Formats: sequence, C-alpha cells, structure tokens
Amino acid sequence: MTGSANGSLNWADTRNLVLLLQAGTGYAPEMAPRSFLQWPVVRQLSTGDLLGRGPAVTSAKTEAIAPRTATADRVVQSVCPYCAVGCGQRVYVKDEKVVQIEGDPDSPISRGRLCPKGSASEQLVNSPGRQTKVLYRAPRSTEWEHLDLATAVEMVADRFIETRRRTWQQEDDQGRLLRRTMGIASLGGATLDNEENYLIKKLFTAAGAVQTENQARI
Amino acid sequence: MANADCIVIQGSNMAECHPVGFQWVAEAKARGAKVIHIDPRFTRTSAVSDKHIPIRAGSDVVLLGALINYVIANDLWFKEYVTAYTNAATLVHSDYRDAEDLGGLFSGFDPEKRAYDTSSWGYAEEGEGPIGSPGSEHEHGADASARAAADTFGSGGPPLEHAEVQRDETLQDPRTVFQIVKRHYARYTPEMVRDMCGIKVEDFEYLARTITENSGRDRTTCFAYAVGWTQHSLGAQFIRAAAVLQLLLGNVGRPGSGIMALRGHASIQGSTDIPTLFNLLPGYLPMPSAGRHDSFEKYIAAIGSKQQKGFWADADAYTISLLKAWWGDAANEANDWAYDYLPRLTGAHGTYETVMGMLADEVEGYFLLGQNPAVGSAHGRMQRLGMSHLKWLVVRDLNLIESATWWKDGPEIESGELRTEDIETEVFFLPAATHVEKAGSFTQTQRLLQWRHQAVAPPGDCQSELQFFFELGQRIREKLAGSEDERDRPLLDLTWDYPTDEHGDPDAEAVLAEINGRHLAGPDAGKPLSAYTELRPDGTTAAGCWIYTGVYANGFNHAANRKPGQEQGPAAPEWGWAWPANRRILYNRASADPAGKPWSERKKYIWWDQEQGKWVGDDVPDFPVDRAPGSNPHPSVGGPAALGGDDPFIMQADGKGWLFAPKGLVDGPLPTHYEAQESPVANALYPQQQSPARLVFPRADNLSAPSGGASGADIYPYVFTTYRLTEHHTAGGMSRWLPYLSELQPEMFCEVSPELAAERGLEPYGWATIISPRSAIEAKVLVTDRMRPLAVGGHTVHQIGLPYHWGVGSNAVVSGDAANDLLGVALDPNVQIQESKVASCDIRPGRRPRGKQLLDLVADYQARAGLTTETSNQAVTDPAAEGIEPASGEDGRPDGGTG
Amino acid sequence: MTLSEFDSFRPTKPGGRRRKDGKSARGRRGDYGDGSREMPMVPEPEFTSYYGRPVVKPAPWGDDVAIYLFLGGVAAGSALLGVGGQLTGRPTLRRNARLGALAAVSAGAVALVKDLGRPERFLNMLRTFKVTSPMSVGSWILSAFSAGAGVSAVAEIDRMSGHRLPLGPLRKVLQAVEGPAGVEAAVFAGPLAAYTAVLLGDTATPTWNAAHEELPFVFVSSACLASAGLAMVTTPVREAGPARNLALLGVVGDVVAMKVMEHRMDPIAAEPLRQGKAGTLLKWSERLAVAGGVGTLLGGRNRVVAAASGLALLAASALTRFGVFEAGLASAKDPRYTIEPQKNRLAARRAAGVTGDAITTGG
Amino acid sequence: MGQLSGPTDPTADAHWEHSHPRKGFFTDTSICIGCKACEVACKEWNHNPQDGDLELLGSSYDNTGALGASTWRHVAFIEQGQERIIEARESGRALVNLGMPRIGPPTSEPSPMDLAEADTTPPDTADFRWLMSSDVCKHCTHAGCLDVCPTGALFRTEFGTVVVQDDVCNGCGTCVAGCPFGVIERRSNGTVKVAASREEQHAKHPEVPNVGVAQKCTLCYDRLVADETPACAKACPTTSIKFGDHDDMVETARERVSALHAQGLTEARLYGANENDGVGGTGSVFLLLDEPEVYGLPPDPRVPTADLPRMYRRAGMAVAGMAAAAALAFLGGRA
Repeated sequence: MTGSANGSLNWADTRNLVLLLQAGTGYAPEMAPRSFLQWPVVRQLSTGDLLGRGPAVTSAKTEAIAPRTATADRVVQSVCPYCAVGCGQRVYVKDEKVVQIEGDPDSPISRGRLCPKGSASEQLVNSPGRQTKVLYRAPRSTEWEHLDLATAVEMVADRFIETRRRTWQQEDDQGRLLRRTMGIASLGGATLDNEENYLIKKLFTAAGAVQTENQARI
Repeated sequence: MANADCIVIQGSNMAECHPVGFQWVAEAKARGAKVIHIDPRFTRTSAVSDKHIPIRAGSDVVLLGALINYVIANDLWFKEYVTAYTNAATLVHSDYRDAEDLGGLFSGFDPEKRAYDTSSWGYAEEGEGPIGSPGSEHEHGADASARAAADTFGSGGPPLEHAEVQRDETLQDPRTVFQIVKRHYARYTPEMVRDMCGIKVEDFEYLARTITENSGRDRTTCFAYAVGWTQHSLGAQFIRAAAVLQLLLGNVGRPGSGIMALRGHASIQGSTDIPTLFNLLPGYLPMPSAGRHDSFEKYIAAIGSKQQKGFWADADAYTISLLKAWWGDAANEANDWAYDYLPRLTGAHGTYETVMGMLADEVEGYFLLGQNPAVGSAHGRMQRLGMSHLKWLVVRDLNLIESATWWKDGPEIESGELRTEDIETEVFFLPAATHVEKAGSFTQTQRLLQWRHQAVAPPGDCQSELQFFFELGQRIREKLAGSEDERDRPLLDLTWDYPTDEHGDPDAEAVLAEINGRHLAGPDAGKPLSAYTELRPDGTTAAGCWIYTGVYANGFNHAANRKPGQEQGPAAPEWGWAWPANRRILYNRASADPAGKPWSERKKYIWWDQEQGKWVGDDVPDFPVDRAPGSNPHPSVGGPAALGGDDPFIMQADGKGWLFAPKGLVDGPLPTHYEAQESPVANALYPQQQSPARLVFPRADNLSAPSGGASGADIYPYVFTTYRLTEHHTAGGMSRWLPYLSELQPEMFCEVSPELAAERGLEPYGWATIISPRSAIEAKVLVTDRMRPLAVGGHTVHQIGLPYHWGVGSNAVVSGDAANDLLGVALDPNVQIQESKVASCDIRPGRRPRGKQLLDLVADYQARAGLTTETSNQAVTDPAAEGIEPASGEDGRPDGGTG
Repeated sequence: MTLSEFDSFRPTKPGGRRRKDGKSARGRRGDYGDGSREMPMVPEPEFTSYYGRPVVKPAPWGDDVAIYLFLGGVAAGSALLGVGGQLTGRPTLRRNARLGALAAVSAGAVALVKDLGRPERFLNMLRTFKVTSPMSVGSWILSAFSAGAGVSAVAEIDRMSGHRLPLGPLRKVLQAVEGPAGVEAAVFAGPLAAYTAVLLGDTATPTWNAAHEELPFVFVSSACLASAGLAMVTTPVREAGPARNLALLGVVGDVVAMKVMEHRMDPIAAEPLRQGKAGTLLKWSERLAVAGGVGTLLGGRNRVVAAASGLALLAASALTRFGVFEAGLASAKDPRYTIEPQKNRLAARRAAGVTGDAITTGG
Repeated sequence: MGQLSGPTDPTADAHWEHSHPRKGFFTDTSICIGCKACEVACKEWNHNPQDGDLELLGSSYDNTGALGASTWRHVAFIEQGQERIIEARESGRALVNLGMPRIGPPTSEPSPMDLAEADTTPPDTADFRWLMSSDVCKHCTHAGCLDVCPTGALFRTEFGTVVVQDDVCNGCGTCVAGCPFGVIERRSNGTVKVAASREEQHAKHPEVPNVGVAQKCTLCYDRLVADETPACAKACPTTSIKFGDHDDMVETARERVSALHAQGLTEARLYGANENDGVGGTGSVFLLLDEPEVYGLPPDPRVPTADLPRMYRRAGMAVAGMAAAAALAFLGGRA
C-alpha cells in the first residue's frame, strides 16, 4: 500500500481518533513534542518508505541539521601557523569563540587543502592543554606560582634594565665603539609575524642586545 | 613547480614536511613529469615518486659534482644560456689555486685562523691584482681572512670594486670559470658516486639522463631542498652545487625551474627578511662589525661599491631610510643618520655561541619567543645546562614547553646533574596569543606576505608578541626617561608611538606601514612609498625594510589582497604580496634569450615587447622594465644603470649567475666534497677529510667521534640522521600538546634496516638505546626495508633514522627522549647552522639506564673511543699533502701579499 | 609513552595486546603484508591480512545477550506448555509454565535493556517496525509475547493469592481474557524462540552468518528442551508427561540440528564452534542434553530423576546459547575467518564462470 | 518497496521525494601520501575524542589501528618488497583479463581494453613500495547496518549516504555486527585519562560525547545540507580523496585505473565500483594497488540482509516444527 505524498492522506477523520489514542496511552517516546502522525511506524505508511530507511525515520534534530560553518557569526581569512607553505585558512567564530578552522578554497597556494597539523589548528587554539595564565618560578623554588600579567612585565622590564647596565660594553680593547650588552639574548621569531619581529629587532638593537636569534639558524 | 618536467627532491622530505605544497608536485606528475627523491630513507615522498635513490647522509656534493661533470663531459649544458647569463666566460686571477692542486684546499687558507683569505679567488683585472672588495686596498692576510668571516656580510650580493671583468667568450682559456669548473669536477665520476654515496651506477645514469633530458629550451627541471641540505657543516656548498648544476642546464629564472627552498616555519622567511638574527638588519643589510664598519662610509662601501652593477649599489639609500624609520628626526646628516646608535658585532654571536656564553656566566637574561631549544636545538643537554646558568628566563609560548620546565622535570634532573633546589634561574612563563588571536603578516617560502586578520581576542593573560614588546619598550623608556646617560639615547630617541586599540594591542598595520616606508619631505610627505626604487639617500624617505617597500603602496595593505586564485592566472599576483615588488619568479629575465625572445613557446614567461619598448609577460619583470635586450652600458656607470640587456642577475655585482663565486662564501668558491664532522668513511676525493673552514668548538662537553677510519671510529660505527614527521611540528610545542596529533605518532622511535636489526639483535617495536659522544637516548624500534645499508668506502654503512619531535617533560600529551640530545655543535662557517643531518652513534637493544648510570654509559663509550677535545677537530687533515707547511711560507700560502 | 618513574619496572610488551574493544593492538600473523621481517614466526603460506587485525567487528554484546537467548527460549517453550496445560486440563503444568514464561521473559528483557549502550532509550525499539531488521521484528514479537504471557501469569498469581490482588472490576475482564492471552502468548512463542537465530544469522559475523540455515532449528530445539526441563523441575511427574515428550523431541532436535549445521557450514567458519572456549561449551552442552534426554526417557517418572534431568537440560540449553554466542564473537575477531571463506567462495564462483559480481574489478 | 540486493538507486529505494544526485567518494590510493590530514580534519569537524592508547601499534606509521566509533577515517600503511609487488601485478592482470562487469546498458566506454597485446611490461619494477590508503565507511547501496537497525537511528539520507542519528540510537549494537566491512562501532568512553599530574593546570579533559551510541562517518551530512565539501575531501592535499556525484566518481575511477593500466601498472584495481557485487556497489569507491585483504578490506563482502528472506523461511519452518513438537508432546501417549 503505497501512501501518496506526505500529509495528503485522506484519513482526516482518523486524526482526532489518533490524538485521542495518544493522549490515552501517554506513550510517545522521543517524538513527544510532535504529533502521533510523526511516529515513524505511521510515517512508514504515509511516506511509502515501508522498510523505514529514509524519510520515515528522521528525527526532529536530523531534519533541522546545519553545519556550524553556516551558523557562525563571522568568517575571518587567516594563514596556517605551522610550516612555510602558507596555506590559507578560514576561521569561523561564534559567540566570540573559534568554532572551526578549515582550508581557504580561494588560496592559489593551497586551494582549500590542509595537512594534519593545519587541520588541527582549531585544537591548537581551543586545546585544554594550552596555558593561559602567567606562571612564575622564584630562584631555587620547586613549583610554579601564579603572578598577574602587569607585575610580570614590570619585573621583566626591571631585570632588563638592570642586566643591561651590569653587562654594558661601550668600546672594545682597541677603543672602537661597541655600544652593546652581551648579557641579554633572545631566541625565537620564525613563528612570529613580521611586525612582531620588527618591534623585537628594533627594541633589542636600540637597547644594544645583539644576541637576537631564531629558528632560521637551527 | 607545477610547470616542471622533472622534479628532483633532495635534502627534503616534501610530502611529509610540506604536504599541501606537494600538491603541485603531484600536479606536475599527473602531467607526466618525473619525480625523483634522493634521501637516505624511503619516506612518504619516495612512496609517490617515480624513483627513490638512497644516498649516504652527507655525500650530496659528490652526487651533484658528478652530475656537473656528466653535463659538461657529455656537452649537455645549455650553451647560449651559460655564455650569456653566467660568469662562465669570466677569467679568474692567476693567484687562484684549485682544490685539485692543494689536496682539497683552495688558495688562501690560514690554518691558525681556520679561515680563507678570499682575495686570491677574485676575477682577473686589467692590471695584475684580482678585483678585490671595495674598501680593502691595504689589508693584511690576517685581516682579510677575518673580514671574510661570515658575520661581515649581509647575505645580500657580495660586493666587487667594479664590474670590468676580462672574459673569453670561447671559454677555452684555462683561467675561465668554465674550465676551472670542468677541471674541478673531473674526478667526480659515477664510480666515485658509487663508492662515496652508495648509489648504484645505473641509478646515477637514470638520474643524470632524466635531468638532462628535461632541461634546455623546451623543458625545465626543478630542484627542491630543505634542511636536509642546510643542516650540514658544508650546507651552503650543497645548495651552491645545485645552483651551479642548474645554471649549467639553464634552469634558473624560468617557469618550472630553479631551486625551491622549502622553509620550515610559518614565517621563517619573514624572520630572515626582518631578522631577529644577530648578523642582519632588515633587508639583508649587515649588522655593523667593530673594526670593519667603524664609520658610516666604511659600512656603505663594504656593502656595495657605486661602480658595481646591480641594486646593492644603492645600499646607502636603504640604510639611511632604515635609520630614519627607527630614529626619525634624531637621525640626520650631522650624526651620520644616527649610525652610531647601532651596536657593533665583534665576531659570530649565533645561538650556539650565546649558549656557550651562558655556560661561562656571561649571559644573564634570555627570552624564548615561540622556540623550544631544550628539544629543538642541537646538543639539548648544553642548552638546558646553559639555561641553568641564567639569572632570569622569559618564555613566551602557547604551552608549557620543555624549555620552560627543564628545571622541574628535565633529563638532567632525572640524571642527577641538576637539582631543582640549586637552580638559581628565575623563570617567567607568559602565555602567548595564537595566530587567530592577533593580526599580522606571515612571509611564506615563496617570499609571499599574507595578512592574517584577528578572529577573536586572546583568552586569559595571553598577549601577542606585538603587545608584549610594545609594552616592554614603553616601560623601559619610561624608566629611562630622565637618563642623561649617552648609552640610553638610542632607546629614548626611538620612534615607538604606535596607535593601540582598546585592549592596548598596537595596530599591526601601522607597523607594516612603517616597514613599507613613507616620504618624509617633498610634495607627498607622509604618503607611503610604492617601490624601493623611490628610496633616497638624503633622509627624505624612511623605510623599515627596503625589500618590503611596496607592500603598503597607496596606503592599503597588499598583504591582505585576497582575490580568489580561481579568478587569476597561475602567478596569482593579487593574492598577498611577494617581495621584492610582487615578483613571483626571481631573475625571470633569464626566461628569455639574449635577444628578448622566449627560449620556447612552452616555457614562455617574460619577453621583450618591441612596440611598447618594455618587458612584458605573466609576472612582474625582475629587470629594469625599459632596459632593451641589446643595451650594453659601460660598466663604470655602476648601479642598476650599469646592468646590460643580458644581465638577468640584477642583484649580482656583475649581473651574471655565479658558477664560480669569487666573493660571498668563506669555505670555497666552488662546492667541494668534504666528509661531515663525524663520518665513518674517509674522503676518497682529497686528503682533506672535513671542511677546513667549518666552525668547531673543542670543549669537554662537545666531544666528536673519530672519523674516516681513525682509531676508535668502530665504537660509534653507525650513521644517524634526524628528521621530521608530518604529524608533528619541530620541537613538538604545537603538536605534542594536541591529542589529535599526539595519537597519530605517540612514541619516539628509530628506523633501522632488517640487516642492522639482525646485527644488533633489535626486536621490532621493542626498545633500543642510541649512544653518541654527547648523550644516550631510548626509542622504540621500527625495523623496515625503507632503511638500506649502503656499501660505501669499501665497507657497509648502516644508517639510523631518528625523528626529533619528542622531549622529556611531564606536561605534553606525549613525551619521549629528544634526538637532538645526541648531536654536537659543529657549524657551517657561512651561516652558523649546526650539523644535525649526519653524525655517528651506536645502537643496542633495551631501554637506556636511568639516573647516574646514563652518564656513566656515555662516559664509558667516550673512554673506549679515546675521545679528546682534539678528535675530529683538526682543520687540515694532512698538511704535507695539502701544500701547507705550518712553519715555512712557500707558494701554497700567499702570506700577507696584497693578494 | 608517558615517561614515569615506574617505567623501568614495566616489562617491555611481549606482543600485541588488546587495546580497547575491537582494535587488537597487534596480532602478528607472520604475514609479509607489513614488510618487516618477523624473526621467529614462519609466515603462513597465502593468508594475508592487515597486521592480523579483524576485518569485521564483533557485536559489542556482553553475556547479557547470551542470557537473553537462553531465557527467551525458556519463555517461548513454557508458553507452549502453558497453553497445552490450559487446553488439556493440566492446571499445575499450566500455572508453572505460565509463571515460568513470565519470569523468563521479564528477566530476559531486563538483561537486554542492561546491555544497551543507552538503556534509557529502550523504548526506541518500538519506534519503527522494520521487516529487514530481525531486532525490530524481535522487539515486536517480544512485546506481544510479553503482553499475553503477562496477562495469563497475572491471572495465575491472582488465583494463587486468593484473589487478594487489588483488581476490583478488572478481575472479571482478566478472567475473561486469560484464556485468549495464553493462546496469544503461545502464538508468539515460536517466533520468539526462532527470531534470535535470525538475529545472529543476519550479521557479518562469519560463524553466525555461515550457520543461518540451521541455527533456527538449533535454537528452537534448545528452547523446547529448556522449557521442558524447567517444567520437569517445577511440575510433579503426574502432569509433566507432555514436558517429558517435549524434552525428548527437543534433545533429538538439538543434537541433530547441531550436527547438520556443523556439517553443512563452510568448514573454516565452523572451526570456532569446535575450538577454544566455545568448543568446550558446546561439547558439554551436547553431553548434558543427551544425559538429560536419557534421564527423562528412563527415569522421567521418578520425581528426583526428572528434576535432575530438567536441570541438565536447562544447563544444556544455556551452554548451547553461550557456545554459539562465543563462537561468533571469536570468529569476528580473527581476520582469517572472514577472509579465507570469502576468497574461497569468490574463487568458486570464478571457476563456475560467474565473473561479474565481485567487489574488486579490473576496470 | 525497496530491494535487499542488486543494483538500485538507494535514495529512490528509501522514497525520498526531492531528488539529489547520490554523493560519494573516490579514494585514489595511488596518490595518497599518508599524511592523515583526513583523520584529523574528520575528528576536528565531528568533535570525535582522541581514542588511542598513545602507544605505537606496530603497523609501520599507522598508530590509529582501524576505523571505529571515534575514528571515521583511518590511513593504512603497508610496506612491501619486490615479490609482493610482482604478485599484486599478476593478480591485477588476472582481474583485468576477466573483463569489465558488463551488466546494464553499454556505457559509452570503449570495449574492454584487451591487455593481452598492449605493452604492459611494467616500468622498472620498484624493489620496494609503501602502500597508503585512507579507509572510510563505504556508504553501501545495500547497507547492512541500516537494514538491521531496529530503531531507525541509521537512515538513508537524501544524498544516498548512510547516517546515524545519535539522538535516536540506543546502542543495541546489532549494526556493529551487521557491517560486512567492520566500520561502525559503539563508542565506549575509551579515552585515555589525561596524565594525572596535569589536572591542576588546565580544565578537565572534555567528557566524551555520545558514549554508548553507535558512530560512523556521516559523509559530513551536516555539510552536505549546506552544499559544502566533506572535511576530509576538502583537506586532502593531493585529492587522493575525491568527492562528488557517485556516478562521476565511478567514471573518474574507471578512467584513472585504465590510465594506470596503460602505463603497465596492472596492479591497480577498483574496489566497490561494481554495482553487481554483494552490497550493490558502494558510495565510497577505492582504487587499490593490491588485494583488498592486504588493506584489511574483505575480498567478497555480502550484505547479510540479502539472505534475510531465506532466513525468515528457515525460521518459519523451525517455528512450525516447534509447534508440531509441542502438539505432539501433548497428544502423544503418556510417555
């Protein structure tokens, strides 16, 4: 018995009988909010999907399904932080939280594709293992302790100036200008932005700290 | 690479380390290109290549030299290209002695200084002396070799006094570069390749035939390399050898040609363009050195003379613009544009020298900015012990990497060498923002700047480096505000006023605008510059990095251009912005013949349009756009104006591609095979075993294994090489904290051949301990046919593969021993990179001992091998055979002549 | 490998060990599929698999499901005995059988729900009626059967408690409907006993699937002998005549069906029935069944012997269910039982000239 | 009413009104570089928990093991020597000489390429190869899991793919046994407990979603609804995983395999492209370079429901037998 399209059943008069039955038994498993006619067994008949394979068995949640890329508040174009191929990435944000990072099909370099690391970028941002609090270890201490950010930066600035003063070299033994400190060094830059590298190089060079290095060397 | 007809991947494992870039190799392969992977291991790149050729780690120059020899001997080199565009026809000065004459050394080697005086390698000149470097007329040999040390050069084009060279267009004169190259590689034969690299002769034939069949007018071959070439004590010469081969075959500056550097990090190219490196200023200008650049004039002259050809002649404009950008009005003509505000170098201050400085208590403060040296740098133990000498350490990262927690759970705590309670170092861990929590630009491996927009604000205490260093700079300037001390002037006069948003985060685009540069005077003062040709040496322009000028042209951010790739041609110029001047293939003038016509219809790229009187094509021409092919200005004019119509290499001092490098390299004008710092094989080509100019650090904590069959070499009989896996990222800071990546490759392992496993009784997927002269680590054993024993130098050499992503710590999802602990410190003299791709070790089944017994095991091996600080550290292997008598001064060594 | 101070005490892992359900860490079949030469193992001639890992997945069922198979059988048989007692006037047999049926089916249902991944959603079983799903058809059979068995058993309990159940006006309805309910339960008794065989047969588990021809007869016979056994235990000899007959028929059916099944199955897929834990279980179930049968035949009239034989038969049926259950899971965990029978079957079809129906094609 | 076996359009069988072309994958393992981007992209999109024991599994670079409840993409790694390569080439050649399965209207294809005379001497046979293949749910035309599912949790989408509705499934597990490829699995909370010592620094490890529910690849049903490419196909760097209309995928597969054969690489073969196989052809078509069992795939899978009518008949006979036995027991003499 192949029922015609959904809803055009001509058993209108049976509907209230069915509702009565439903009210009576109070039995309505997961489709409680929907009418008795949504019960898959009934839908197997109404939609003709007798074997209960497709439209007869879909749940409310399935019918309302939508990808989080479509329900995101905004999409931002970005670049993968891992290797130097520079694959384009699209970052989907909802309620000020990154919900998805995937390839950017517009990129002529990567054409929307990503490697395993690039695909794990969302977990890099949202991983529970990520450290978001400042930590401080006092000399000879065996444990970390918490510190607020402003104090930490202040302490670093003090130590920077103090070390610079203690290890300053104005001239070499032949009286040639040096104007530098060998007491401060830095390592890192290949994972940073050009603008960040620029400020670091500008600040350290002005301060005389020549030992700035990064992964390009190793 | 997609346009290549043959792609040779050597010194790289592209499918694993640059998987998405590899789609273009797959594209080429689908169109019928041949892909050949030359690597000690059969890797995932080899799995999809047409041919994998196993090679003994460290013997690349023998193979490339043999290819050069094959190309010349069989007359397969690209004649018109080589004669017109390279310095093949240029004559070299008569003082020059080749490695063939001096048993592996070149002329000008000073054993005490362990460096060359490169003046004897200069071009011949009308007069009798070689064309020297500008500003070097009256220098002694000793100073010359000191000057030759890498730290005096920016990595830009090495300078020449002038470009009036002698040439023999017939290439017959024995002093022409061509004949010198031919003679230099005459003994690099297929049989030599078989004996030194372990490559079968038929494999070599296949490789040579495939490359030469796919070169010339109609077809191009492309090489791709990564740290597999660079991380050697002879690294720069590996790449030079490929450059010589590609120049001979005409494979430079053309679509599907060239030597593709596959760089490792998101913006490692950016971090050398705007370098947080000790020897460079932005735009590859050299950092001034005491004794060499004591005055502004000397500094400018050292970079490039006004008479040499090419754009380096305008170095004054670039430098002054940089100084104006940094110090604004405080930089004026009177004080040489504040040149004396710049600190001076007194030698090489690379990261390894710095760590040795820490061990000598010379360094008090250390910033780690997204780098994990405790696992990523060579000689991990020295890195961690060095940090224990610091007064304060600031680590800025996303996760609690091993370099931040070594004082608590590092290997030295476990082995008892360090006690947490005795470590004085103060450690600050400041959480950093990820790439989606800050705006900024990355420069990827094709010099393309791509802008990232900020998606969300950083969580918790996380800050971007931009904000942290801006704030640190502000606090330091506030604390020094009242200072009258002259040393603080550079900090106080710094231009440091960037607009900030409500969170205090400086506006990255303002910084990019400063990098791009702007006019300071004249009608359009304050407006951004649009090309580096607009830079002036009179202080009317400011530019933070001259090669990036143009990224902010007309006031909007070209790095943020996002015209979809599908709507553009293959070069896709409107996606991001490539330095310099948005060119995508450098030296692309060479894609046309001397008359300006494309070499072939198939490989058309840039050509001369007679009517319009300018160069046109698919890319921004890398050539003065209106310079006719036939034009031949007199070289004495100097600078860009002196570039002839057939000088595609506009950055070289003579406008030509250098087969022979008279300047710029400190360990030889021509790539010459030397064995690695530690190698079980003797150098069969020359008496000289290792590279004479390599930088070694003879220290008790940096011993090397005996090499070349010396006594004790059998204690560390096997060769090991380190490499990456596609599932992890360098020292693991961004992958071993992620469950999804950690479960793909959870444990440290070593890859060994079945023969080695049988020889040492290693059980598949069981444990093994690997011992080197520096340390011992444990790893699971992967017995696989992908590792092949090679017959080299008359005996079988086993190679062991070690991924280096794991580190000892308790914070990551997965941890393990660090392969880099096994490595010593031996550096390439040109760029100070460490040798991590080949070293000697022993391997035995079972887990490594814990605690103190680990140190005993390493010490026991050192004793049995009889290691001293001198082992493998000699500069000259056999002074007699190499024409070097330490005492006397006969001809082999020009002593102190103006040379 | 998380490095902890206890690592040195942990012995190096001898070989593959089971990781979590379904993914055995490493079974070294010695195949040379994985390229690394295995020192000690001699590679088996032509059998290759992916590092010895299963091809299909065993059903994630625990012993609860085997218990349900057994109890389902008992309930089904008891319902038949119940209706038999009802029609031929054997009140004690009827009462015991009906109570037995309800008890068995309730316990069985509880076991089933407990084994579900999400027990709180057990009612979803009646969400659809899918004829292609033995579990769906079975769920409806189980519900219908339970209704009938429930009503008839409640009537019995009401009578046993002297009508003290707070039924009020419903009592008359109950007594009226008690008879038909018993019959209704009996109607669904057969399907209840047989559908579980189709449930196992209609899977990709090699041994179950290969046995789908004869498994219904094994399960039905096992149901008969189990319920008869229960009746012989609970009901005095006087009224247990039919139970004894049913027991005999059940034993004969069970033994014959097992033999035919093992004979007609694909020989490789039948191996698990004779090996390991399943093999022992099935061997003992056959012995107990025969013992129970003989006991019933010879000493069926003696109350003690009958009870003993009854227990033996119950045990026999349980062991049959657990044995078949275990054999199936074992056959799924070892790739050989999936790959070799399929390769043989494919080769046989090829030999017979049928070439168009393989999943692997040259073009 | 819908068929139980044989070639058919599954979407029509399920009586979907609005017509979508059937979607599917074509996985060309000959260009797979084993980077596992598909595994990570899939897990990241579906928020599947990490489910490994964080130990080497002893199967070359594959530490994932197999498909499962939290692993809907699995890349297999097989290292093979020369003799294995030659065997694969021979078995492939035999397959080709069997001829194309020519059922149904003759497609525009040229006549089956008779390889006998074509020069199929392989190029220099590599003495070693490293097979890599990304395995996934087959989305069969006749899906064993879908048929045996009692609650209707598994259903045929309008795109012809097979998806589990995790709000309906009660974890009965019969689908796990029903799948002839061993793809679907009930998710246990098998996540490795995060190293205890790290508890205090960060948030508790996120609890495992959908425990006890059967889980498998949904062919990114939620993305298909918004006309987006599945996460794995989008991420795959060499497009070894291709996505599109099923018919186009089969066409591309056939062209690719004949191209490889023309180059003498006769070991290439298709898996799941034949709609007359035991599951009516699969939604995910594969190009393999060796026998399916080397990759852990069944050589001749058959959807169990194809024999269901016969099983019901046998069960019916058993029921009749039981009834007869019961009747006989009562009517028979007083034994």
